[in-house]
Amino acid sequence: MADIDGIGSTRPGHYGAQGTGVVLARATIGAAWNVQGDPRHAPFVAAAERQVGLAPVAQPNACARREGLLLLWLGPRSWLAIEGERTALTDADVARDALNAAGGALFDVSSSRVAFTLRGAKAADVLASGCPLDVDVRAFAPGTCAQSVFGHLNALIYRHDPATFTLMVATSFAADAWHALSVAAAVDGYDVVPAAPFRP
Amino acid sequence: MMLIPCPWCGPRNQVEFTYGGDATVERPADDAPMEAWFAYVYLRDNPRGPHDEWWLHSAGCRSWFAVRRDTRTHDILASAPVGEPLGERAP
Amino acid sequence: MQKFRLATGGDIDRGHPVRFEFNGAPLEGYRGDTLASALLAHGRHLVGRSFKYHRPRGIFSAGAEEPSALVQIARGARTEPNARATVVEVHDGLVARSQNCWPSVRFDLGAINNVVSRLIPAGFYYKTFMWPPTPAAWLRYEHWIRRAAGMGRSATSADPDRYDQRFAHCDVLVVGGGVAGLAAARAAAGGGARVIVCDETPRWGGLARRGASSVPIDGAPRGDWIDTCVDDLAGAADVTMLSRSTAFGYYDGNLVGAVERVTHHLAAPLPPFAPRERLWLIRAKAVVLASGAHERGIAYPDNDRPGTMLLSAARTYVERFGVRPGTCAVVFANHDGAYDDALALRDAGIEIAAVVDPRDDAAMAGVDVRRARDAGLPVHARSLVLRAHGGHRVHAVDVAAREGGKSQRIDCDLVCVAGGWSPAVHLFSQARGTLRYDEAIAAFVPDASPLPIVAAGAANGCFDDALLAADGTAAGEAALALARGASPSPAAVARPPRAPGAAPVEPLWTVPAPYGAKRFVDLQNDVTVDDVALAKREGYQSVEHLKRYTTLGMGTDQGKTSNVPGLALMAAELGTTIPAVGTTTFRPPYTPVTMGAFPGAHTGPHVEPVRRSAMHAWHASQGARFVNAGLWKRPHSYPRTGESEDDAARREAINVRRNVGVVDVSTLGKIELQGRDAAAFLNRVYINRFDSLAVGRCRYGVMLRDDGMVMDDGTTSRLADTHFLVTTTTVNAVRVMQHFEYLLQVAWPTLEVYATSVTEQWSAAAISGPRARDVVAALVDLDVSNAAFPFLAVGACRVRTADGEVPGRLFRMSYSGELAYELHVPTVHGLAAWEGIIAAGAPFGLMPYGTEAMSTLRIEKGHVVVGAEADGRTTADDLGLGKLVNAGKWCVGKPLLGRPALVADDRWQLVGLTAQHGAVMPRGGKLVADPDRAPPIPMQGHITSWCESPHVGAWIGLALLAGGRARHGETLWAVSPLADQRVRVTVGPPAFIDPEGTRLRG
Amino acid sequence: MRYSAFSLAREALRGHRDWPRAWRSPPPKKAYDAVVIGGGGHGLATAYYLAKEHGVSNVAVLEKGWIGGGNTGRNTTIVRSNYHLDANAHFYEFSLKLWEKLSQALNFNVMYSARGVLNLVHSPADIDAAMRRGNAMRLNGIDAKFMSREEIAAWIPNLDCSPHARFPVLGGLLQPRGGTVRHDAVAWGYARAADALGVDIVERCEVQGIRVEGGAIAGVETSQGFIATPKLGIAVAGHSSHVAAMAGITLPIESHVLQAMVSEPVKPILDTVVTSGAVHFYVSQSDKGELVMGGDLDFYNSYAQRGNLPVIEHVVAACLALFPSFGRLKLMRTWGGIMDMTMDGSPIIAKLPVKGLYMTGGWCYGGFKATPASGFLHAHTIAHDAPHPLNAPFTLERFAEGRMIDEKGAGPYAWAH
Ligand SMILES: Cc1cc2nc3c(=O)[nH]c(=O)nc-3n(C[C@H](O)[C@H](O)[C@H](O)COP(=O)(O)OP(=O)(O)OC[C@H]3O[C@@H](n4cnc5c(N)ncnc54)[C@H](O)[C@@H]3O)c2cc1C
Ligand SMILES: NC(=O)c1ccc[n+]([C@@H]2O[C@H](COP(=O)([O-])OP(=O)(O)OC[C@H]3O[C@@H](n4cnc5c(N)ncnc54)[C@H](O)[C@@H]3O)[C@@H](O)[C@H]2O)c1
Ligand SMILES: Cc1cc2nc3c(=O)[nH]c(=O)nc-3n(C[C@H](O)[C@H](O)[C@H](O)COP(=O)(O)O)c2cc1C
Ligand SMILES: [Zn+2]
Repeated sequence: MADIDGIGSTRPGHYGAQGTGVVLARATIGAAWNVQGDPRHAPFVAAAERQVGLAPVAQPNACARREGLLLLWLGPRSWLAIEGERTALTDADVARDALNAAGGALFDVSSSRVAFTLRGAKAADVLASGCPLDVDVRAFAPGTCAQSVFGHLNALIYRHDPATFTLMVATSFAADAWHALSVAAAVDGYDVVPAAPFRP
Repeated sequence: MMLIPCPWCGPRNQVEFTYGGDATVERPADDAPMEAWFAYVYLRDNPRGPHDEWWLHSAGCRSWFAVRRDTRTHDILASAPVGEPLGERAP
Repeated sequence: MQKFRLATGGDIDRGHPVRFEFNGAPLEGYRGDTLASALLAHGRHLVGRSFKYHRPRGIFSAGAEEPSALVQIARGARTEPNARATVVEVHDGLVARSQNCWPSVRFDLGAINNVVSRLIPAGFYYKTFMWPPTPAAWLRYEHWIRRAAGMGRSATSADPDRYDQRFAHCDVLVVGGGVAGLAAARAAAGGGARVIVCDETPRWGGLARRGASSVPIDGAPRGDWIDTCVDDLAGAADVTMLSRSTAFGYYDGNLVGAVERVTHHLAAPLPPFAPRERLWLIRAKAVVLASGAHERGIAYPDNDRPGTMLLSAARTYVERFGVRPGTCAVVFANHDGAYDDALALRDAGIEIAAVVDPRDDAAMAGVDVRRARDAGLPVHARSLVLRAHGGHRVHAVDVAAREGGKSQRIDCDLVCVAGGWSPAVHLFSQARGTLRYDEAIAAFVPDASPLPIVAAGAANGCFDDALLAADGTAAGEAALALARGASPSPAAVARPPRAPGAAPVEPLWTVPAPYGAKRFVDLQNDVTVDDVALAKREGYQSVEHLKRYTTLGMGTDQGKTSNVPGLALMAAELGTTIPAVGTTTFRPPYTPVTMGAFPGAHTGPHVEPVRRSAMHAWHASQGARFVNAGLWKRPHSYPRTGESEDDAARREAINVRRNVGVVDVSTLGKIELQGRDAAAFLNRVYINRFDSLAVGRCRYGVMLRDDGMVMDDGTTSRLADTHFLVTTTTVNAVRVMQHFEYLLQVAWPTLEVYATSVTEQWSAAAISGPRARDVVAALVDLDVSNAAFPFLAVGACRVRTADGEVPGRLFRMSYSGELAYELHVPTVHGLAAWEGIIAAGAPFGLMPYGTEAMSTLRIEKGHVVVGAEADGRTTADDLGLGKLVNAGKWCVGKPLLGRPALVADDRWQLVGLTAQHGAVMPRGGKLVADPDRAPPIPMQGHITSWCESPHVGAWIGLALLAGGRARHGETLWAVSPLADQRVRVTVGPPAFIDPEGTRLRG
Repeated sequence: MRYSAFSLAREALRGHRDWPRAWRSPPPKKAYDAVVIGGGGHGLATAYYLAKEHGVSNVAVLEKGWIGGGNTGRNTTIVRSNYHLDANAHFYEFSLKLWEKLSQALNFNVMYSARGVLNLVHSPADIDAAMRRGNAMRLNGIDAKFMSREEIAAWIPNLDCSPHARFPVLGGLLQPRGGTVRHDAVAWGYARAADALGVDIVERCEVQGIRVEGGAIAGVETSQGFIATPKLGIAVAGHSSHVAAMAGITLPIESHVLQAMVSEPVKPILDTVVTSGAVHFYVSQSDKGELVMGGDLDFYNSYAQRGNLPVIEHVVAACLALFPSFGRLKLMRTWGGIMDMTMDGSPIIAKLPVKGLYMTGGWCYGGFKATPASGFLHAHTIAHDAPHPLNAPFTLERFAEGRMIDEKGAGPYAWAH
């Protein structure tokens, strides 16, 4: 399959068909911590809340949010705290020690993922080009997250509102993910806008 | 494209999962005799019908969990987190 | 001149002529035409040649079931073989050609096969071509057989078009947009369901879309009902309508694959970013199968002459496309339903020369039969068509009474056959639905499925126009209930509703014929009634043997019009019933699907994703040659202008031993562990101990599979009391992580250990060489003197980069055998840190090196690699690492290590090899005692890794050799018959440099 | 009636009315000297060689469905002997030698097409492994040739040999004598030849139980009643575990589904068998013109004879990555077969721990090419109650002893082989 001229470029501008089905942008991540522990273990929950500023939610795929900071459910004993600008999440080693002491764990994974935001009427369609999740709002509510795949890549998806998603993939796949998003978006046309810090 | 019910994330497309094999073989104690380890590592009932097996939600919550699946039809009869019994009905 | 185009009628747009080309001739059709209808408008029936006998073939159907009219579409890279003329929509610039014929479709040399056809009945090739008795002889026969077979031609350059994919979800998926499907969709949508309805054609309404049938729906004329229904659905928020979309397969979990043809019908220039096709993966809670039915033929001699078509198809051409497929027709039909169609042809100005019906007058009781008789159609009851006349076009048929007697020749240029209908049950059957043979329509109909699928309309065996919409509605409601959780039960599947007194079809599959007359059952694969009889005679009687022996139903149409007649003929041969013979298996795809549609965008360079390290762009800018390592691209070497890759690698390796080099090791798997029991866990996973590892230190470790073989190796560092960093090999990173998770969650859930992969978090560079310390000292804020930061030390540090100071982790470990450090920084800073290393190293002669130099260095040092030395069949002891297996503790894999063959003396063990007399070590060489023996020559071992060692000044290698540890000093042959190389090699210990490790400790 | 061009011509004149049944369809007798379970290639070949080589012709082959309806009738027809490990190499080379003469031996054209099997290599490590294997083959007396990228590009013009490919073709290991054999013909040819030697082939006869008396085989319970026999051979491929369990034996085997697929037929476009380990793909073109393709397992235990879309997507993606010009061909049919995957990826052709009970099974992806040798050696083992040197390594006990024959080094994970 031949690549289409220009599609896949990260430079701001309009690409693909006429019209703008979706606006694509890279979202920069300031800090991201993987918090792990048993949510039924009160000292862990307390320590996590103290260190991260948000209490881990036990509900699968739920998120907790605070100004600029998002805590996403990753698994029954695992969460991801993420912020676009490094403000709340400061000293990972101190937080780690505190959590280890409380029977939990904390890993600095600030560089592990790259994030892309998809905004617009066709955002759900672009996602559906590679993601088997039901992205209907009735099945995937704003303010929640899900892990799945996008094409061949494992993906973590956060839905901001009905027409806005952030897709996160492993850093080393950044170029591939961007390419896949661009190709899917080209059918209905898309704009690329400059990278901006992630905001939940 | 099986729809595999992760006990945590709910029913998800099979592409999100990694297969882990027979869940009925019990891991022997460290000091169990070599024969027990041999059976655990090599021998399989390999049933034609309901089969209890491990799956990892590798593109999801990274939980291992048990699934009871009919190997003749691929119908999934039940799933359960590690340590919990597999019920008779789909979750 | 479209001589056969009717002045009015049909769903074509006479205001929009389109120009296309067929066999080089420019022709005109109208928007809305298929290639078949446009050809028929010009009176062209001869379209192609058959598979085996190269007989002239025409247009048999008007839809997806077409067996005969296969053409080659377009030219060059966009050429597509085996397109069905009956579904190809004409557009300006369409180019089509007859296929499987040479030099032309009118005069085809391959038709010689027809002349010798008696010599080549079904399965003839199993009986001959065995002489002379050599494999080469068959290859020569095969060469010609292959050329005669095949059909169209593949393109020979890359498909330039793009394909998309889309996942979709709904409560009810309706397959088929005929009356039944539309009614079902409306019922389901009306109940609040999310509905997707797809139809493979461009128009909604299915067969009912044709003409103005007298039977109204819900009191409205059919066309109006369809239009209203389509408008309602299109306007509904939760309904998606996919036209030109074929549901091709039903998969587990109620996932239906469908393929949408997005641009096939469009003339160039195509919309610039539109995909050619889109693959829909539709997860439905319930499915309504309203896919209609396929009419079937009757096998009489020469029933394949162009001008022979299904009766319903002839009507479709008249009413849907405004084309008369002939001027004078003979209709050969065995059921009442045909008479309405015959009348419709007559109304379009086609003379009906005869309606030939095998039934007794008494059985022909339907109103339409009476209407036909009243209208003066010459109906021949109890009669058969005994054969057709004509070559490139039928011009007459012989008709005779059923009981025999003299036949009558009736001139005609069109023969319309109506042998009954077979419901399109394919997806129902794929959904594990059982089929039931319905005598009344002489066809298999859906019975029951354990899955939530409901058949409706003709697919359900409901052939009565008056009942279709109701059947569809009932199916839509049943599907909605299934989607809401009702469990599938046989009762949920509506029985084919049938008006009381509807006359049954009288099955008629063939007519008597003399030997040699060809009565085709499968038009595409040239399977005849005699072939079925031959299969029976020779014992290929199971329906599956019949299929495979004769190739019945194995063509591109998958036997849609021929399977039931074929198995009925076998039943007759065996004197048994049709259900006793049964059907063959309905497999996806329902109709052939463009291969390009399956991977969508994931092909070519994107067939698998690529992982790139943070330094990738830098490597590329420095002219690195990349190699695949798992999904990663790693620099193999950095050739300078005029330098070969091998030369570059040698230079890089030498520079490490002399000065200092840096290699990107970001791709190594990295797993962090925390928790109270992390050390205990590592003790159980690795053969060696980790509880004794001090904070700030690292240690090499080996882990085994449960069967005792080496699984992976790497280093583990203790970053804090309860915090470890484990590295794995690049290729095994994912596997090791899963292994850890399995052990932690399933095997030892009581251990308090948390693991996360940090492969992506940390970019890593290994700096090695005698001057490594100078470089590192210039970079980090640690005291890196030997005393302060000895071998195997680990420490957090700050790294000076152009971005400013960034956090890092420094490790003193060595793969090359030199003084070496590994520096890890967060991946956001990976590139900056790398550039910092390059800059800091410049005064010390630092060069980047790639995997090839890295390999040379580690071979010289005798370090094993998982995948080469540890090949999945080796134990730690085989690799000389047996001493690491800690006697005092248990670990994964240990219990089975004691098996007799794993402790035998003659196991292949790791050794070092040096080629004698400056010879080149053979790649993949085998170790033998005597290369001059006649094969089989016993092999004592093989070379696992090898290189030209700048340090040793000879070609060296690592090898696995039977009992090798006891054979140091021996001379053996290393041979590569593939490369015609044989070399004398000396066996020795695996380490060629600094076996005491003074360099790396220095 | 012997098959030949002459008999074909003679029958053409007679309206092909005199061809006899290729094999009879007798009701089963009450007892046989030996019974073989499974009317696939292996079972039929076992019976044929029992009669032909060992004079044991009072034999029945019991098939629950129709002969050749198992994996014999649903495989991608590749035959080769390009193995690395000695036991495999000797065994499969023996098989290939039998293939070379099989049409004549059976008087049934099985269409052994020695068109070559080419394993592509895509990385330096691939080259090393291919060279090691090829050298082992040559030393074992098996034909093998390493082809450069340029040679391959010239030979297979549709293959993308550009250095920029995602998996660039760096070369390939060719076994010229490898190729394809017409799958159905193998079952039918063996059946006809065995039948001619007196073997009873009983279709629609499912073995439902194995009667063991005093530690020895007494016979089998079938859907057509009890059949007595002192010697019982199991050749049921994907159903090995199920049948062995009837005699109380648990095997180191799991059943998995492997899919295969064909494109629509086209004129000759690919003249050899091309495989790629890195992209998990293999393809050849049948004499009828379809591209016959396959890839990986579906990776979960299954007896369903059908798989799922992801594997099909993957196989087709791999095909198009290697052959970009095939993109507009259409996929015509897909299906699946049940693979008996052993824990080391190699077969078991051996005596089982019940007197008079034998098996040939554990074929994984690759048992079609083994058919003649498997039948030959299984028959030998049954007739002599002891293995032939060629199948002596393929025991059931090898796992307990640590003598795995793990060609891929993938370890005791059935689906990994
Ligand atoms: C998709 C696919 C592709 C493959 N490609 C290749 C390839 O390219 N090259 C290659 O060498 N190999 C290939 N194989 C493997 C190969 O097909 C098989 O290993 C081989 O055909 C096995 O032959 P068999 O006679 O042992 O088994 P089968 O042909 O499966 O015969 C076993 C028979 O036993 C019968 N049976 C089972 N249980 C009972 C019972 N209780 N009673 C009576 N009968 C019973 C079954 O009905 C069946 O007919 C492939 C397999 C598949 C599925
Ligand atoms: N006269 C007779 O005896 C007789 C017999 C059978 C049918 N019929 C006629 O057939 C019609 C039956 O109506 P219906 O609604 O059941 O069927 P239909 O044939 O009108 O509609 C079925 C639709 O499904 C589509 N389709 C089929 N398979 C598909 C797939 N896999 N994916 C996507 N689309 C697919 C077809 O393109 C078609 O448009 C009536 O008009 C009836 O008169 C008549
Ligand atoms: C080598 C090979 C070639 C095949 N070619 C065709 C073919 O040309 N047409 C076809 O319909 N099926 C073809 N098949 C598939 C069979 O129709 C059938 O799907 C397969 O034997 C499995 O049987 P089942 O689908 O009845 O379960 C082929 C199968 C094999 C093994
Ligand atoms: Zn989950």
